[in-house]
Amino acid sequence: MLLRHTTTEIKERKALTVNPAKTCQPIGAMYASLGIHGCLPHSHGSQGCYAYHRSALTRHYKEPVLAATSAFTEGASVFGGQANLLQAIDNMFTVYNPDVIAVHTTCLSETIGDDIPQIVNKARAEGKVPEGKYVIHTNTPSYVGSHVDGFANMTRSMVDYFSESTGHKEKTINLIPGYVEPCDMEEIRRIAGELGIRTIMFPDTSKVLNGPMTGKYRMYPEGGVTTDALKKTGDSMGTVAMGALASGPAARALDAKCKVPCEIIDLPIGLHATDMLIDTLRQVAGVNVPESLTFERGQMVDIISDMHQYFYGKRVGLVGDPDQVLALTKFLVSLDMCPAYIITGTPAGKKYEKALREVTKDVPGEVKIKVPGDMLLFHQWIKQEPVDLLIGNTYVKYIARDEDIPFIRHGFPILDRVGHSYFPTVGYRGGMRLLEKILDALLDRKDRDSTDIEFELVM
Amino acid sequence: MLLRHTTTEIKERKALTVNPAKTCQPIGAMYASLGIHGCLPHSHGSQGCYAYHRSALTRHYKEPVLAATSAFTEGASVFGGQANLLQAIDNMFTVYNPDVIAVHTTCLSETIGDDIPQIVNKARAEGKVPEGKYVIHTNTPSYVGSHVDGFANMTRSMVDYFSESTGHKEKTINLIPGYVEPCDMEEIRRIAGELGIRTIMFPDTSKVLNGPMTGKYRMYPEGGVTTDALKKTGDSMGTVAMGALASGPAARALDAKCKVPCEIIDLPIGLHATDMLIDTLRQVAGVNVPESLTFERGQMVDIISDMHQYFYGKRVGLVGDPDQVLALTKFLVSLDMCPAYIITGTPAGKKYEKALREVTKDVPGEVKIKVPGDMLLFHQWIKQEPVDLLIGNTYVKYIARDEDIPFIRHGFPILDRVGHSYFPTVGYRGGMRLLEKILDALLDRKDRDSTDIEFELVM
Amino acid sequence: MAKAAENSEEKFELDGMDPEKIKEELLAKYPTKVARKRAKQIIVNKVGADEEVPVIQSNVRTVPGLISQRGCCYAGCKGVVLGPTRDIVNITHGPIGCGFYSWLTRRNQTDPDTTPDGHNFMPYCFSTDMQDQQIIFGGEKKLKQAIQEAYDNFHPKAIAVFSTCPVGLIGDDVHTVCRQMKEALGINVFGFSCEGYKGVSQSAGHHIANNQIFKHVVGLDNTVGDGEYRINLLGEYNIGGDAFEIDRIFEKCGITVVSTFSGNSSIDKFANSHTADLNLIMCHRSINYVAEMMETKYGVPWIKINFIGAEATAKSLRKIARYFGEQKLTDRVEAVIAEELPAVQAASAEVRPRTEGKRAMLFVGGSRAHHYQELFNELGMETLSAGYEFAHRDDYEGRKVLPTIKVDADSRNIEELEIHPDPERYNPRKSEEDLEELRASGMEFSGYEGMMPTMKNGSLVIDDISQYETETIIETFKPDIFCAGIKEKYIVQKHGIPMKQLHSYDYGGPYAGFKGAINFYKEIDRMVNSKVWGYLKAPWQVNPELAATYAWE
Amino acid sequence: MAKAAENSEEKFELDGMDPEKIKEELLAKYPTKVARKRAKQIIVNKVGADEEVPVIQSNVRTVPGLISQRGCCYAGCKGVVLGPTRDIVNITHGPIGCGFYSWLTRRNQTDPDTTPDGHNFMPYCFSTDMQDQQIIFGGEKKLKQAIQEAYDNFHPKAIAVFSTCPVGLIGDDVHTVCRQMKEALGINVFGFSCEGYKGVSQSAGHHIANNQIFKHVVGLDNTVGDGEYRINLLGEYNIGGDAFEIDRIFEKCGITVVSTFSGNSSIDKFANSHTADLNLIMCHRSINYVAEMMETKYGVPWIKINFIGAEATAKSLRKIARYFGEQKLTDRVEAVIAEELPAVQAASAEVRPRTEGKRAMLFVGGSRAHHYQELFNELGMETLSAGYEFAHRDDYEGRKVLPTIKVDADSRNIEELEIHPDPERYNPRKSEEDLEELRASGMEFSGYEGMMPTMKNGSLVIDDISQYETETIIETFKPDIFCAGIKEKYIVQKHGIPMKQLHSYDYGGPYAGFKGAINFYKEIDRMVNSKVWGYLKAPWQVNPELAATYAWE
Repeated sequence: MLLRHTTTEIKERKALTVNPAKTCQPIGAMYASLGIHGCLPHSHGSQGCYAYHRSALTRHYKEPVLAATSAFTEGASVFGGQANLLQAIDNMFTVYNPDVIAVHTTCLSETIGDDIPQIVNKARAEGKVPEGKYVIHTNTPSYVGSHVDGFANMTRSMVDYFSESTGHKEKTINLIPGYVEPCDMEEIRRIAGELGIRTIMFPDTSKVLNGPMTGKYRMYPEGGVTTDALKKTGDSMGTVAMGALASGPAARALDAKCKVPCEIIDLPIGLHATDMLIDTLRQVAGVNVPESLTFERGQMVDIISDMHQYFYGKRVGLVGDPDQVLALTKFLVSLDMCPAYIITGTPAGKKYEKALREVTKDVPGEVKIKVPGDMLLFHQWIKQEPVDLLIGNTYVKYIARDEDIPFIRHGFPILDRVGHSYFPTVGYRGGMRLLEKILDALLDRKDRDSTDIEFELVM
Repeated sequence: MLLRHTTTEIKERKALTVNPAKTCQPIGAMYASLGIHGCLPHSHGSQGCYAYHRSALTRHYKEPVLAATSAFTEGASVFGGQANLLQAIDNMFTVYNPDVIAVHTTCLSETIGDDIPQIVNKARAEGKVPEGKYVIHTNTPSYVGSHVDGFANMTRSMVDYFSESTGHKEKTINLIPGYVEPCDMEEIRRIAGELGIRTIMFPDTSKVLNGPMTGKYRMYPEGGVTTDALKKTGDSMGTVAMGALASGPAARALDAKCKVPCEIIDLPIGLHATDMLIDTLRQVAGVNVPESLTFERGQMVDIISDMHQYFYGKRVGLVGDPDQVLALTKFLVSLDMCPAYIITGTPAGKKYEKALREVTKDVPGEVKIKVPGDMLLFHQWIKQEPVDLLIGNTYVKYIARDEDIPFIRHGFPILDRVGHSYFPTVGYRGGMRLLEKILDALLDRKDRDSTDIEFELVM
Repeated sequence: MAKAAENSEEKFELDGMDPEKIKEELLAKYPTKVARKRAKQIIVNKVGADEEVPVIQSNVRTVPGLISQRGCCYAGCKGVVLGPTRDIVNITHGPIGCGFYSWLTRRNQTDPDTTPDGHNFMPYCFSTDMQDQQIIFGGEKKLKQAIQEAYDNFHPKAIAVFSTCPVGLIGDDVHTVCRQMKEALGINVFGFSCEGYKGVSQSAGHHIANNQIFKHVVGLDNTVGDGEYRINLLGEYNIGGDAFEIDRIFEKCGITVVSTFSGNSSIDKFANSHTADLNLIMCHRSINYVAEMMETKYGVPWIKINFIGAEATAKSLRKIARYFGEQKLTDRVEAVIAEELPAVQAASAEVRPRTEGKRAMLFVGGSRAHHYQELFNELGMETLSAGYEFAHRDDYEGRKVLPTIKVDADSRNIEELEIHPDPERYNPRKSEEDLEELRASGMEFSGYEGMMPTMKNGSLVIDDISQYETETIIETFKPDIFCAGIKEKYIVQKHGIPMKQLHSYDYGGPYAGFKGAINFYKEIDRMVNSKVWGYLKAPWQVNPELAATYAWE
Repeated sequence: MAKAAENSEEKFELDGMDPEKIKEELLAKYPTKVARKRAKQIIVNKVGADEEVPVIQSNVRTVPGLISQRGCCYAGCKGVVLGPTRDIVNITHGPIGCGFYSWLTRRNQTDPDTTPDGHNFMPYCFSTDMQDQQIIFGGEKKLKQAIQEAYDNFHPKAIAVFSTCPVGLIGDDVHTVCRQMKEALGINVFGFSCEGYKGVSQSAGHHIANNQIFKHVVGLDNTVGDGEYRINLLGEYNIGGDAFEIDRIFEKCGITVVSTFSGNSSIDKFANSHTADLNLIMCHRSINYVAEMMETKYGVPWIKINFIGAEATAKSLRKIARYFGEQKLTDRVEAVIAEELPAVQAASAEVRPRTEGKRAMLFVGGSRAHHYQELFNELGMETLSAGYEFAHRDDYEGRKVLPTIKVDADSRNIEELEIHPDPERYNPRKSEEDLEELRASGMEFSGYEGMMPTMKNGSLVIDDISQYETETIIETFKPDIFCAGIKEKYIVQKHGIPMKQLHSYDYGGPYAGFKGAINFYKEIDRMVNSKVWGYLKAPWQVNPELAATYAWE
């Protein structure tokens, strides 16, 4: 047993988090920053933070993840990080020549109370910010929220720093894809493209964190939303924001700042959430849905109907980020599966928890939900009554192995497989991939557990 | 043990095939026929044949597979099937109104020696073939070759019956995709589309055998090559035929009949075979390769380089259809994997076998190849010395379970999983899918077989 | 279960429609000759006095080009009847396809560890993989060699050879080859002339299989085994473990199964089957020949039973107890029924509010289209239309019509064994008086009422239904569930209607016996109430008007 | 391994280039201040008389914005040193991130079943998940409660608390909390003031970890265990099972490992470690403090050994045997070496034709950048450039420079324990005469030659290499392999150059000892000869002209 000290008995814990289902804000901000073309994320704190964030993102994407740090030492911690940040800005522009430096704070600089805009202004005054270059920032205190909030905050800062309203509306829709994989962003753009809609997506990590091997390294890969595009978001007709937690703040900020109305919908994971994305886009943009998308939809429904017997009634344990967990829960319920244990580590709030309970209200049997919860509790629930399938990040494989339960990797981080950054799980195609993954997991287990007598050729 | 009577000791067999790695010609012809829009395949033989073929194709695709039969009884077997076929043609056009009836023969009608063109002429003369409708045929004696030959023969008959040369060349390239999945055909077309090439693909089962669930049944789905397009193949600039066994005969027939030059290349499975497809298309059409395809290529190379350590030196047992087996073998070798046992049931000939030996000549250790061979022999080789991975159709899972070897489903038939008809394995994207599948299989096993001490978080 | 006869002049209604009119519509598109033929196979049911029903033409040739569900003689012989016997090496003599397609594609479960030698060749496909040389020069030599190789590699106790279409045409004498190899190897080797073109459907293959098993196997072992109430279960193929569930119930009741034809079977049990005291027939169509011949030669009576449906199971058990006529057995059977039924009733009560009033259609096989109506009845579901794929008139109308069935050319080609009482082993199990008494008490021997007398008036009974007819009745009635086979599965479902396979059970089951009934209830509840059928339309199809919220200026 | 000193005026070549010029290029782009600083950290190696090497500035602050490989103090303390100890519940006191990122991300293998209680908390991540309330009102209460909950849920024998950045700023007194909880719970509870901003790299964390382990654990158990040649192995973290391989060799040699700091370790073994007779140091940087303190307090001498490389392993074993000075041990060690080496040599002979002459670069850690040059040497590969991530001058230049190292402000903040000989337990393991004799025979105690004296003249030695410098030397030299950590992995590989992680071993290993050497040879052969590096260009990039075979008219 790997997690040999996890007991079936649950003792209430108020102070100790064990096996967290979240991490801290800055990494989310770093990930979002990488979705701006030519951007160098910067961690204003101790160098441990950026080292950890770069490592974690690198392990997940198996791609270069560049970022810089203010490299606080004790002195900076006492006297503030202004000198470090000024020096860092100078060095970054001189040595690495980014278009944008995106600064996020850490628990350290937040506790100190460094005023980033003031420091950046000083840097600009001192000529450390070259003409046409940008330094943006967001506040990401590690002791508030989770990596999802960090992503949301940096995404909102893109609006705060760039979005402009010229008064002339463009036939463009802003897409805020949420804290999803690069390929998911690509797929969302493709779907909008099929609808014939011109879009600006931000952030956009596609081609950045799933890039090619060519023998030539590009510090600033092809992908990412450009600053020009970000500016134009203020002139778009509307914004479709996916995932209330990760994308909501930016969408609302854009509405407030530039009067761009927004629709905040679920992440388009699963049939109905994808329906919602497409129907929203269609209505917002006033376009017709092309046959190509309806066809993909039909393929997905076809798989569901063909394989329904294998989904039906299967109990699932689900842990991940709140936007994903909500969309996945709805998806599983739509398959007549039974999400039994649902945890997100992010303190997503009462309203969020209520939404989860609403979605699962007709699921047979008790549905246990904890927001925020940790993976120890999740594991203890499983020990009390097992499930048929686990969905979560790589850490869940320790539970899956101990309890011998089929397991699908989804979410962040996935450290031990490839595919998640190349093959989307959003949209109908992504939904078909998820269906395949669920079926593979369940049917592989059925094959394994069948006696010789029961072993099936056809399924 | 499921295959409890399979011995490690190998006794030579000359007359008895056990656990075949092929099936008979007519099913291949039926599959190819379904790649013509509005076509109703027709099996000229006993009704058992079409029942079996429809069942097998249905189980593999989980989609409707419509076809008709001459329903021979003893009388027809003695006196010939002319009356049956005449009646069938009349009934089919009257009741099911296809654009095309594609007749293939069976061992029964071949042994009798029914002359299909003569019977069809009679039907036409008797007014049983409505204006603008077609009856085409191919000869598919079940006791010659395999289902692959049946596919090749029906594909060649499309040329024989339809291709016309008007003398005016069109800027069009014919694509003969080979005996691959509907989604593979779609992907090959997409690749050609990215290159900006106008193409005619035949046969084309995409949208036919991976169609949507809409609540409305269409006997003749949207997909398939139209008879108009088939006619125009004779005016194309060239033909790129994928898979020498399945597509070669049609390509050569088209060259002979309409002087359309052809390139016969491997199925585009794997990096280099996809390179070859694209480079061939580029050269044949005189176009530039767009960045989008080079980018996908780079992503695939990236996965290979990132995960090379897990591929390196792994011994693979591979069984399938000859065009697939050859392309897969090359692909595995390119990953520094070691195809150790290679079998196809199709009697693909000495030249084919030589090609396999050439591809594997630098593979470390002995490489056992049998063309044609059966799965009993394949299993016996494995019993003598196991491999790290098995690739083959669903029947291989009996071996995989008995010998406890990781297994990837590829080829025909796949009866117990979904995905093969929706997610291509051709092209770079397909290659990435294969890489993911191989890695999942190998890494799942590594996770399973690791001791608690060795169990890895990151891979 | 027979419905009371009603006024014969009455016009019947079916789901609010006129079934006669629908029949007309079904035929309207056909060429005249075809329409004329199909008209005799599409019957509006009408149950008269004495359960008299209209004549339905069946076991006749499939119309070429019409697309039916049927398979061939080989499929019925090798696939259905002999397929489930685990310890025979079944060699298909012919091109590779026939062997390939019948390789593990029927879900006959088998438990080799209940046979002393543990033989199980069912996961294997053996074929002579006939090539053109054999077509030209004959295949006997290769067949002989293949039998030898099968023996050398696998050392089975028996080898069977199945002929495919070309074998008959090229004139290979498989029976002589088998006889020679039987002598050479010293094991049982026998052949089947089950070429695909024989007869008009799988049914011919069943008959041929029955004949050869009876000729070459039954009676080889006269050992009378232990057990008090010794029966054979005939026509039960252990799809999805049905026979296991029935065995479980029999064991609980103290009834001893000598042999099952042919689910979970072993050739040794066939050899010994004539020592049983009663034959029970599940699938009348596929196996009644064996029962008939066993009765004639050995004196074993047969009765029709049915273990599909909880009520039917209880009824069948009581029938068996009645046959043996011992209070001990009767008591035990009643105890078992009392013990098993509550769980079944609880399960049906749970799902019935969701299944009640739903409408089914069944087109499958030679018995399931009838038997499964029992289960649907238990769910409160009505069967609007049903038909067999390969049955004969007796399966529809009841065995009472047997004397009136004309043997046509296609059937005449199938050998009819001439059986006489065995001079030594014929042994009537009951005295004529006992039988008379049993008959008087309502026990029917060698009888089968058929499907039609149990169906409602106005139901559409369709023999050898075509693809066109299938689609038309689906479009017309929009049934809540449709039952057939794999070929029909996705066609039906594309209409947005759940489709239950009753050959393979969609890889579920068992559905026989008490536990099987519970499984079936749950499965049908899942299917007819699945959310997925509500997903067929996208929101923009339901509500297609453009509402450009932020419409372009 | 030291290279002979060469004419000091000589201009060195590096891979056919002038290393001084390359150094200039590396600095050219930097702002003046940065260039001035980095110039002291980028050194062209030159080994003089007495293995004298140039001064290299190290253990100094990272330049903000320059992008280095370094992590923080917490990482060095919690992640590196204490991470591998299985039976302590390690609670991170701070926001969730620090605990999350250090959760199972180092590959320290551990075998809990070798500890009587089987405790293993390494797969768990424990955190106080500090929230803004704690930042505002202080986190001591929550920490106390968390320790209590850890005890209630897991009943460990020890709990350790690791402070993250905000803890120091808000003034939580973790040591007092720990003391209180130690009393309350009756188990060992101790804390580390290893806030991320302390020091200039992980190195500060190592020091803090060493101090606290020495203060709170070492010496708690005076039981002298069995075994003849009792040693501690220090600075071996059992990445990929290295320590298991070393243990295997020790066991074969009859050498008893009292404790490993801290691969596969248990707190009980630390408590007892002062009873060993010799300390062996693998990673000098991370652990020399413990060795120093143990020598001062308990009289245990230490020697530097290295089990990376087959030759180094043999040499280290002989050194240990020499220390104990018994023929029996010497014979056994020689026998083991004789037994193990042939397989290693065979493996190197097999791959060497494919690795000979290839060029490597190593930028990692505080010892591996040195040790792994041994293995590359054994493959016939040259190390063009190397450097440490967080080492000090002694690790580069050798401990002989220790007296000349100025303690700067960042280091002065790290507590330096004042250690005195234990009044009761101080026990010099060798007499002064014995030591003298050993020294005379060439045995060096408390010594480490450093990396630079073992490298070729002209090699580039780069401390705390930046991303920019990394890219530049890669572009300049196109090495055949580059070794560093996960953050550098894919950057390097995008250049088309294979990159070997020497922190995590890319999830391979072990690479220590004899079997480890074989693993490494094979791995490097695989990497530098992988076909994939030939796939970087598409055919149309190699040969881009358009050749329209069937060109449009």
